[in-house]
Amino acid sequence: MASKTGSTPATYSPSPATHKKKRIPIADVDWVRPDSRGFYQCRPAYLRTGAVSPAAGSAYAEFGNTKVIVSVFGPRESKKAMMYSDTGRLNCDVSYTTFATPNRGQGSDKKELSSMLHKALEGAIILESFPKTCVDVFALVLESGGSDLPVVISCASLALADAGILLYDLVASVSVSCVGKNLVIDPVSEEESYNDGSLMITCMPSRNQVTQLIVDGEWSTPKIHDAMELCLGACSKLGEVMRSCLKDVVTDLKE
Amino acid sequence: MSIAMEELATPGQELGKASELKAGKGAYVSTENGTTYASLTGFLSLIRPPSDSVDQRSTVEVTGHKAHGAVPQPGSIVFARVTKVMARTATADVVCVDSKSVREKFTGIIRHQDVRATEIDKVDMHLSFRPGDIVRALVLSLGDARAYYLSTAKNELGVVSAESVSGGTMVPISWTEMQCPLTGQVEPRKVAKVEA
Amino acid sequence: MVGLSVGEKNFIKGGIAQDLRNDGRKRLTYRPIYVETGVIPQANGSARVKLGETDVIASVKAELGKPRVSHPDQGKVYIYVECSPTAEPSFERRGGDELSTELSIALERSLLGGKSGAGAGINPASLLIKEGKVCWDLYVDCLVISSDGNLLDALGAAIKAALSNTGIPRVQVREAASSDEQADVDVSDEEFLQFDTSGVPVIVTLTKVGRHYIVDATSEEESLMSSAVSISVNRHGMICGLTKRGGAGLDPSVILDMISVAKHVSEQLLNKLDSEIEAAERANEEEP
Amino acid sequence: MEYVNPEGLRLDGRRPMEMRQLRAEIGVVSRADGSASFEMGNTKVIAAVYGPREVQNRSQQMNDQALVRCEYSMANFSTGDRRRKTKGDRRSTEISLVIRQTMEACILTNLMPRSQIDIYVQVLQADGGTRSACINAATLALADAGIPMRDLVTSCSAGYLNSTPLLDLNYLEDSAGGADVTVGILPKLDKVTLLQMDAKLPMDIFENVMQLAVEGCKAVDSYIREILLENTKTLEIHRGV
Repeated sequence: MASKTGSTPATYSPSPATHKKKRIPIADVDWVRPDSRGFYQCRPAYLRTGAVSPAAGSAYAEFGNTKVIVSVFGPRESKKAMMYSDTGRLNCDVSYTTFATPNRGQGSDKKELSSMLHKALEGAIILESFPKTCVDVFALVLESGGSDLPVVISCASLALADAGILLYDLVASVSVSCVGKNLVIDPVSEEESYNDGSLMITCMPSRNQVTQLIVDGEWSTPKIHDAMELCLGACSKLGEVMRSCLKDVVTDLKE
Repeated sequence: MSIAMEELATPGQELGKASELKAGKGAYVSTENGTTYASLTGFLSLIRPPSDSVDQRSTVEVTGHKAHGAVPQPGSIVFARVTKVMARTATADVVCVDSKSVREKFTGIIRHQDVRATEIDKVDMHLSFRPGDIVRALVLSLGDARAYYLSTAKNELGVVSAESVSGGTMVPISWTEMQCPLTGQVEPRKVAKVEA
Repeated sequence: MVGLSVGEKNFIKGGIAQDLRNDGRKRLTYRPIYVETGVIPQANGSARVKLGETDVIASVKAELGKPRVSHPDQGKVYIYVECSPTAEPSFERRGGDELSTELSIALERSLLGGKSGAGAGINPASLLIKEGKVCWDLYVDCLVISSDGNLLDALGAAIKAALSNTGIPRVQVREAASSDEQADVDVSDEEFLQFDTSGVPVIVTLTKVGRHYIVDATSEEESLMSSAVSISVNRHGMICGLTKRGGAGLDPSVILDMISVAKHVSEQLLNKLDSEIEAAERANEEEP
Repeated sequence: MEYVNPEGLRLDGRRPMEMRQLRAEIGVVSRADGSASFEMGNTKVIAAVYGPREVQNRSQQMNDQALVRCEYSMANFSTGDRRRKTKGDRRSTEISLVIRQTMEACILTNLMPRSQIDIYVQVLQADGGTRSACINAATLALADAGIPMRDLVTSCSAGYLNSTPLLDLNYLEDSAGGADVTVGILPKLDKVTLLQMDAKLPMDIFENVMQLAVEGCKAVDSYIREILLENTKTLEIHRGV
């Protein structure tokens, strides 16, 4: 299990780039977010690859209280005897630890999360590069602190890159919640529970392509524009952080 | 011909225009905007084309610091351990692809007709392989949903290492037989001609 | 599953590029919609919607329940989809489960609004009987009988029609019961309340084939899709939910364009659907 | 409880020997090879037939006859009280088997070796007699699919309550706990292919009740044949013959 190895020099510390200070003046800034962040400010990200040694690739991500560990196995023979296919397969599984949420053993719908993770990642993997075989992605949410799915997706993409699976691009994911008139980026659980709408974008930052987009609640078109722009901006910055994390590991290995 | 560039690339990183740069291993060309991107994390290397080639574009490769485990491809030579011998097929677990060991188990099948190149009809699977033998084989195709199809129908392919009933590692005495150094017993096998 | 040869695929793609699809439709034209309401007598409301050869049934059943602790002022709405093997042999046994779950989730996202209830087709607060004690639980059960693409839009339309057809018994709370006990309620047998369904959004799925996108794709066209975006839009032109399917990435500007196209298409669809529902309801009233 | 009132009328106003309103429609699932819906009063089922086609599971392939499979499913909203039904529970497995065996007996399976015929029945509304309705719908769907059969199979149930034999029980009568006899016959060949009964009946009464059910089957048969003929005629018109 990965733990915060804060003492080792290899630790990646969140760069200032994670703190998006694009403060736009908002009309009613009469409330403060539970963790006293700015509305357009993401939680500091801590990312690290190689958290699980038996896996082909793995990553650990910590965004505030949301802590996620993802391991990637394969490409390997698919366990299930399925139909022959020319392309590789992706198999995703998301699970929660029993202590991930305040109420013991009560996670949200994992089947749903697994299928959403699958959809977010499959467009970014060059499946033709490993015909007939299968890549397994296992995500474990150690602690659920809001925006779980975006963190799982970003972390899984990092783990895939760590495993040396050919990717079209990294996948970064960010969500926004709409609370009253305001948009808040990277919401925590509390904000998610009373939002009027949420929007999650998963994109390939350098290809400028959206692989997954989920919206619920009521949105006007200009608001969707704003929210998407906000998310895309955050995604590209998160992508940079992920890149530097990957590069740091290689540089460290060399030294 | 390769010139190592001490530069790191990550998946999705732009490497250049496809009109100037060909994509080698660990890189790909996007058909939408004609840009070459990296698809792996690792060091970039630029391979200059031979001076007489028509295409004067350089090829860019990304060498992964930790490429994924070896996966059998059609045409690759593999080493496999025989697990089951039946009348028409032998099943083997691939342990090495070319010179790399695999990280995960891959199953291969040597069919009756792929054991040797001549007198295919007279092949007796039980006189060619025994469970536990290490064979060198060629990957014919991706096979069916379950296994890769392997072939030993070449002189240099076949059993490279086998244990006799008494537990000694046998030495080849002909291309069809191996002998146990402990008991002198001769056992039939499809033996590979291993280059010294 | 639809098995198409390369030639057939190119034919369909070519047709879409020229704005003339296999069945003679334009890219942004829906197949004829046929609505029948009150098809399931034992439910509080029900409807059957046919969209070309796609055929779905939605039924609404109301039961008394207890509000969630986190939202004591709201009733609950559940949407379940079932795919009958009559529609596709591969749905037999558990084969349809994956699709069923996917559709249920997409429908809940599109029709039930955000966590606070904003943008919900049925205002969850209107389902409340006594705060923190009793509320209506709406169970929306859908069944796919025949499938020829665009299930989500058809299901969304069927749910809208079924909700318009739904009558919820009037309920009186007996105040005599002490506050900590389960509230005592009188359920009327005669008086039924209708929902205001004008806020229920319609779902418009835009399927991207090649460089163009089409609405109301048949299963043949769906087999060619690179990605599809389902957008639910209500009367006020607000976006109430969005789900993307298919692995291929989309440019953000394309998505925004799709949203504006969907808004445009949804207006026509809403009008068409409303008049169909009204006609179906009228036919029901005349029958007995 | 009084299931037959002194005037000789049942709870839903029928006479003891009266069947519920029958309604059938052919070709309700256009993508299937054959399909039909069948209503008996408030009981409504849909059947779809796919096949004959290649056998999906090789090990089940038979070299001398076709493989007939059947799956029975009930919609969540089909019964009065809503409950989430799990697919493949005991009841539906049993009914699937009953339908499969009944239909297999009438299909000329030896004409289609190494192939598979799938029958899917979906209950939209259940108000007693689903078994019979499913078999009748399946017969129509098979006929629509053009699968060669010895004869049509038709089915009907009968019961015995308040010392009166009753034809075509609805849900209330079915759950009264009296005897319930479901019969399936090949009407032209005059053979019984399905006979099920729960509870107990004296021999002589059983014969009466069964005879009543057989009469019901025959009535269903004449209705089904009418529908089939009508359908064939419309097809003919469409063809322009």
